[in-house]
Amino acid sequence: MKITLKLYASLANCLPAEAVKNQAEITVKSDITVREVLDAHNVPFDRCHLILINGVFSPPATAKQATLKDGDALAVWPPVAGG
Amino acid sequence: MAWTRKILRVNLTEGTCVSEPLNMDWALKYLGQRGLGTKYLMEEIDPKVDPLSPDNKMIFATGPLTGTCASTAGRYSVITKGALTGAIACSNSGGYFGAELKFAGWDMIIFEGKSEKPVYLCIIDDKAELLSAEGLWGKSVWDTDAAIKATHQEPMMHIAAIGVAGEKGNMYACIVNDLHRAAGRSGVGAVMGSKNLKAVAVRGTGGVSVEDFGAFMKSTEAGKKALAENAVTGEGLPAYGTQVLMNVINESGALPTRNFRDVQFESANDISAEAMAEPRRSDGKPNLLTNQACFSCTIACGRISQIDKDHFSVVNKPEYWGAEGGLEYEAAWALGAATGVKDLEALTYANYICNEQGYDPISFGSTLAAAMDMYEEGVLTKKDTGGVELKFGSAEMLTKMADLTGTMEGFGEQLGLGSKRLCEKYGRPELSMTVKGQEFPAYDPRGIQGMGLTYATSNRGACHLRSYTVSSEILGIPEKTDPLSTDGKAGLVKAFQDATAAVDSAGLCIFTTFAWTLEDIAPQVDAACEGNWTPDTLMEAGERIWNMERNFNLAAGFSGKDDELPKRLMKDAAKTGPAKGMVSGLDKMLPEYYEVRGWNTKGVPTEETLSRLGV
Amino acid sequence: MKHVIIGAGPAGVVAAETLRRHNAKCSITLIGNEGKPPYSRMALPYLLIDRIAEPGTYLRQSPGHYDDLKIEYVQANVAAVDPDKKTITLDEGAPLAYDRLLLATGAHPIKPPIKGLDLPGVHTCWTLDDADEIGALAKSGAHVVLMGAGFIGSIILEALVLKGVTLSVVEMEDRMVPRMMDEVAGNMLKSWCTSKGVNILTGTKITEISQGDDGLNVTLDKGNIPAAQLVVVAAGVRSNIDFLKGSGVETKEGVMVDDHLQTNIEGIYAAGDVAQAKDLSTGDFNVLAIQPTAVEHGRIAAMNMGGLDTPHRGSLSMNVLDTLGLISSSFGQWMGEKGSDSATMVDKTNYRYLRLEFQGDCLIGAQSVGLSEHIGMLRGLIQSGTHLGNWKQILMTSPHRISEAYVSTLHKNAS
Amino acid sequence: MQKTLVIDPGKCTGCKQCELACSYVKEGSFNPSKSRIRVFDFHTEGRFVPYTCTQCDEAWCQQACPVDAITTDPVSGVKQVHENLCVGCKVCTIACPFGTINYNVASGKVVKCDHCGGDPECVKACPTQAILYSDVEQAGYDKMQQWAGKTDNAAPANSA
Repeated sequence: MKITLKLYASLANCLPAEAVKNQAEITVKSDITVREVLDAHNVPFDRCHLILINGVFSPPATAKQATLKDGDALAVWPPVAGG
Repeated sequence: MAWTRKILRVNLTEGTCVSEPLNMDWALKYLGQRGLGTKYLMEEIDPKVDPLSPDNKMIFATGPLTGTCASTAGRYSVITKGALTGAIACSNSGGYFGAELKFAGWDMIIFEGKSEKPVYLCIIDDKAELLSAEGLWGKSVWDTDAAIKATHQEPMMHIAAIGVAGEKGNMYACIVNDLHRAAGRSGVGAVMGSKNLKAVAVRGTGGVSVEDFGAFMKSTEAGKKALAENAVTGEGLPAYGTQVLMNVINESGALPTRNFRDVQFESANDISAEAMAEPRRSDGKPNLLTNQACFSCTIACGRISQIDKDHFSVVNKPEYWGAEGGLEYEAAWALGAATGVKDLEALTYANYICNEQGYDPISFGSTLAAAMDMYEEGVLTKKDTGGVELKFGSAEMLTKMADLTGTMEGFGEQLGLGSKRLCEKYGRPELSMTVKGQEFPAYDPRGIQGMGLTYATSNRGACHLRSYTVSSEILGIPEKTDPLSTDGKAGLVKAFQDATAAVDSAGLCIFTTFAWTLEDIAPQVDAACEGNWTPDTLMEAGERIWNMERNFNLAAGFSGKDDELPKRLMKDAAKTGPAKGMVSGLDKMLPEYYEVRGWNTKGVPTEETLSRLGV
Repeated sequence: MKHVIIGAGPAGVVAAETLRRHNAKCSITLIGNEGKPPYSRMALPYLLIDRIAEPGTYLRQSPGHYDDLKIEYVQANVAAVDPDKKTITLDEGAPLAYDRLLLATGAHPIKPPIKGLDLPGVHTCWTLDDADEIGALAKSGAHVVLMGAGFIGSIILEALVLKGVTLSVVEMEDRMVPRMMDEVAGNMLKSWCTSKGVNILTGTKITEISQGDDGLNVTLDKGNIPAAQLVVVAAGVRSNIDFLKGSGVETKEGVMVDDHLQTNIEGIYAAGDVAQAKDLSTGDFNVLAIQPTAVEHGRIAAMNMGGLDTPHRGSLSMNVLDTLGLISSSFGQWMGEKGSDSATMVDKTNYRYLRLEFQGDCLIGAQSVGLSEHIGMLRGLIQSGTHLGNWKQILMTSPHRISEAYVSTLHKNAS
Repeated sequence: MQKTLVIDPGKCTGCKQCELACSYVKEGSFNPSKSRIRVFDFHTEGRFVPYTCTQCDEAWCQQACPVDAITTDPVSGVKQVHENLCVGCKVCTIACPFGTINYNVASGKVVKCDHCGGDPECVKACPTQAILYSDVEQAGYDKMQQWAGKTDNAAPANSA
C-alpha cells in the first residue's frame, strides 16, 4: 500500500531523496505501524514529538500499536511551537 | 523595587511632561504592564469616549520584570481604547524599547489630550520633553528612527514610532519599536496618530533593581535553564521560529485560507519555516538570514530575513535589500494563506512594509482577504480598487496593496478601514472575519474549537494571544486536549486567559509558557517585587485583570451579544481535513464559559465575582 | 651597558622600566630633581581637591619599585652634557658616565613677559610644590584669576571651582582650548562654564598685575575684574633644553630626534615633552607635550637604546578634558586639513558635539564634546589608518555612528 | 594558562544577557549602559557583535595611566583598574585604541572588563555560547592581536 510520509523541521533530513516540499509517497506493507515507518527512515523516535495521522494527533506512546492504512498521511514534527 | 515607582504623565494638549509616583496599592493588585496600565486607563477615561478623540488616553506600560535579566523581560504594552475595536486595547511588544524606558527610570507613560502640531517625546533618563515632529510627519517608521537618532547623536536610543499609516488613521495602525517589533493590534497606532504624536524616543542609563537579588538570580537562572532544556523553547523556536506552525496547522485542518473559505492552504509549505530556510532557486540563498532575540530573551524566536534582490518586489529598490525583521507565523498566514498568495518573497516584502509604515499584518491580510472575497463575489469591482484585480493568489496585487495601505493612498485607504468597516461599507458584513471589529489570527475555530471561544470572548477582539489554547489542543502543552471537541474548553480558555493576563502584566513574553508554568514564573516575580506572589496570587491577579477588562468593555457598550463569531464559522462546515463537516461549537462552550467565569447568563460578572476579586 | 636617563616623569620612568624588561643586567640610572619620587603632573588637579594625597600622584605605587628593578634613582640637577666624553655634569658631585643617554627633561611652564608675574600670589601649576601653594591660597570664597584656558588651564579650572573659589578665566585667544578644539567646541565649553558660574573672558589679555590693598589687581586690555587672592598662570609650556647649550645636541623648540628617537648624536636619545619628534598626522617634527606621547616615546627610545631596532611611526596628538563634568576630547587633525571631508553633529542645547575629519575613507582627526563612551575608538581608527569603506558615507551624515563603524570594520579586518 | 574571551558574533542573538550579567555583578543593578561588554547591533546585516576588552599585550590603558592605577595580573594577563588609585583623569580612555575602557560618571573612575577575576559572568549568562572563556591560543584572538598591532605607533620590532 502507499502512504504519504511528511517530515518537518529538523526531521526533514530523514525524508527519502525523492521527497518534494517535505513529503514523499512511499510504498509500505499493509498495517504497518507508525513506529515501523519512522524506524525504516531512521527518524530518531525520541525527536518525534508531534505525530499526526491525516491531521489527527496520534500520541507517540502508541506509535508501536498505531497502524496505517492505504492512502494515509503520516506527518511528524520534532518539539515545536509558535504563536 | 522592580518598579521604578515613577510615571511620566504627558499632556499633549498642554505640552507638559510631569513625573508622578506610581500608585503602589494598584501595583500590588495589578502587577504592571497590561494589568496596571488598564487599571490606570479605567480610572482615568470614560469607556464611552471616541478612541480617536483627545479624551482617549494612551498608556505605555512596562512590567516589574521589564529590564531585568529574567528571560524575555523586555516587554511593554500600549493600553488605550482601541481605534479598530472601541474595546479595551492592550498591545504587547518586545524588542529593546520597553527595557530602555525602564532604564530611563519610568514604569509607565500616560499620554493625554492631543498636540496641536506633530511632536515626539524625547526621554533621556529623567529628562522628558516634547519636541517638534513636523519634519518627521510623513516619514516612515524606519526613516523616523534614523532621523531621531541622528538629531540626538544617540545611536543607543530606542524608538517607538508610527508610520504614515498611523498618521493617516489606518484603523489597524500599530506602533513599531526597534524597527520591526510592534505593539501591533487593535489600532493603537491610529490612537497615537490622532494625538499628533509621531514617536517616543528613549535613552536610559539608570539601573533596574529587584527586591531580593539573591533569590532573583537563583530563580531566573532556574527559569533560563528550564527554557534551555525544554525542546520547544531551547531548540524548536530558535531554529524555526513561530513559522514552523504553518505546516502543523495546515495539516491539522485549521489554517484559515482565502478569508476562511477553506481550512487548508494547498501551498502552505511554500510559505513555511521550512521554505524560509531552503536556498532559493533564484539566488541560492535562503530567505531566512538569522534569528534575533528581544531584550533579555534566551529563546530568540525572531526571524531576520533578506529578500532576493532580483525579486519583482524589490528590484531597483536597494533600501529593501538589507536584513530586516522577517516573517512570523501570523504575518505569513495573513499575508499568504488568507489571501491565497504563495510567493514567500512577496510576503516578506509586504511584511517589511507593515513594519516600515506601521500597520498590523494580521488585520491587513485579513482585510485584504475580505476585500478579495467581495471582489470575487462581484461586490467590489475594478472601479472600486483603482483598476486592480483583487483576486485571491496574486503576489503582485499583495505587494501593491501593501504599498498603498502603508501610505493610505488609492484603495489602500479603503483597506485601512479594517475588515469590519470595509465589509459593512459594501453591504456584506458577514464576510468580515472579525470579533468586536478585530480580524482573526491564524487558527480556524472549526478545526481548533477552543480558539473559537478564545476569539469570541477576547477582550480586545479576535486574538490568539489572550488564551493560546492551540498550545494544548494541537501542541500538547502543557497537556494534550482534542482540538475537535468542545468538552472542557470553557475551563481551559479561562485558565489560559487568566494565566496569560498575569504573564503579560509581569513584563514577560507569553512564549515562555511553552516551557514555564506559573510555578516557574511566581518565584521570579516574588523575588523581584514587593508583595506575595505565588502561582495562586498570580492566577488571581490574572482573573482580576480579565474581569476589569470585561467591565471596561461592558461600560463601553459591549455586551454578551458581542461574544460571537461570524456566520461563516457557525454555519459553513470545514470542507477538508480532520474537521471536515464541522462548524464552531461556540454555542455549546459560551454558556459554560460564563458559568466558570462567575458571570451571569448575559456575560456580566456577578457582584460576588467582582467582590471576590476586589475589582 | 650603562644607561642614564635625565628626567623622572612618565617618559623617563617608562624608559627605565622598558630597559630593564629587556635586559636584566644593564645599569640604569634615573635622575630626578624635585626631591620627590617620580610623580605625575596629570594628577595635580586631583591633589588640589584632596581626591588623592601626595603619594597618589606617584607614577608607581609599589614601595621599592625602583630598587626592585635595580633602577638607581638619583636626585640632582643636570648642568651639562658632554657627548665627547660621554658624561653628564651634575650640579653637585662627580660627572656621571653613560653609554646611552636619554633626555627626558620635560618642559616648564611659560611665564609671559607681563609685569607682576613674579609677585607673591602668582603661581604656575606644574609641580607638587606649586600645588601646595595654590591649595593654600585657593580658599573657598577667594577670587582667583586663571590666566589661560588651554588644555592645562582647563584641567586646573575644574579643581579651582571645586575648591569653592570665585573664578575668572582670562584667555587671549577667541575661545577656550584653541589648540585642542574648534570654535564650536571651544564656545560650547565656554558657555557650559559660564552656566556653572565661572567668568570666562576670551579674546582678553592680562596686561599687568600689581599688589593692591585687597589683593592682586589684575589689569586687562578690556574690562575689569575684582582684585584676586591668587593668580594661576597656565600660558603653555616649553621644553627644558637650556642645559644642552654647547653640547652639540641639535635643538629647535625641543630636542630634534630621528625616527628612532635618537638625537643627532649617536647614543643620545630624547623622549616626552622635551623631544621634537614625528607627528603621526602630519609627518612634521613637533613637541607634543602630552602624557600618552611621553609614555610612547619613553618605551620606544628605550627599545632602541637597548639595541632593539624600533622605529617610531609618529605620535598622535590627543587630549581629553573634563570641564566641570563636561567631557571633551580631540585627536589628530581635528581641525581637518586641505582636501579633507568633514562631518559634524552639533547639539548646543545638550552640550554635545562630534566632528570627524576624513582623508579618503580614513579618519584623520576628531573632536567630541559630551561623549565619553568608546572614545578611544577614534584613536584606533586614526592611528590604524583603517579604511572605512561604505561606512564613510554613513558617517558623513551620521557621525554619531562612529563606534558601530569601528566595530564593523574591525571585525572585517580581523576575520 | 592565560585565558581570554572568545567571541563568535555568528552565534549572538542580541539578547543582551551578557550586558545584564556584567552590569549586575559590577554595578549592582541591571544596567546595560554600565556594562563592560556591549553588543553592537548591525541591523541591516542581521549581525550582533558582543564587544569588550581583549586584554591586549600592549596595555595602552596601563601605559597611559599617570598614577599606576592599572596593572596586569601576572598570571591571567588581565588589565585591572584599581579604583582606589584611579583619579578619573580619563587619559586611558583616549589612549585605548579599542575604546574598551570607559569613564563612569557616577564613580568618577574608569571601568573596564577584568574577566570577573577568572570566572566571567557574561560567559555564564550567554545562552548561545557566543562568548567563551578559552585559552589564548584559540583562533580569532591572534587576528585581533594583529589588528591591535596596527594601532601601535612603534613599528614592529625587527628583533624582539
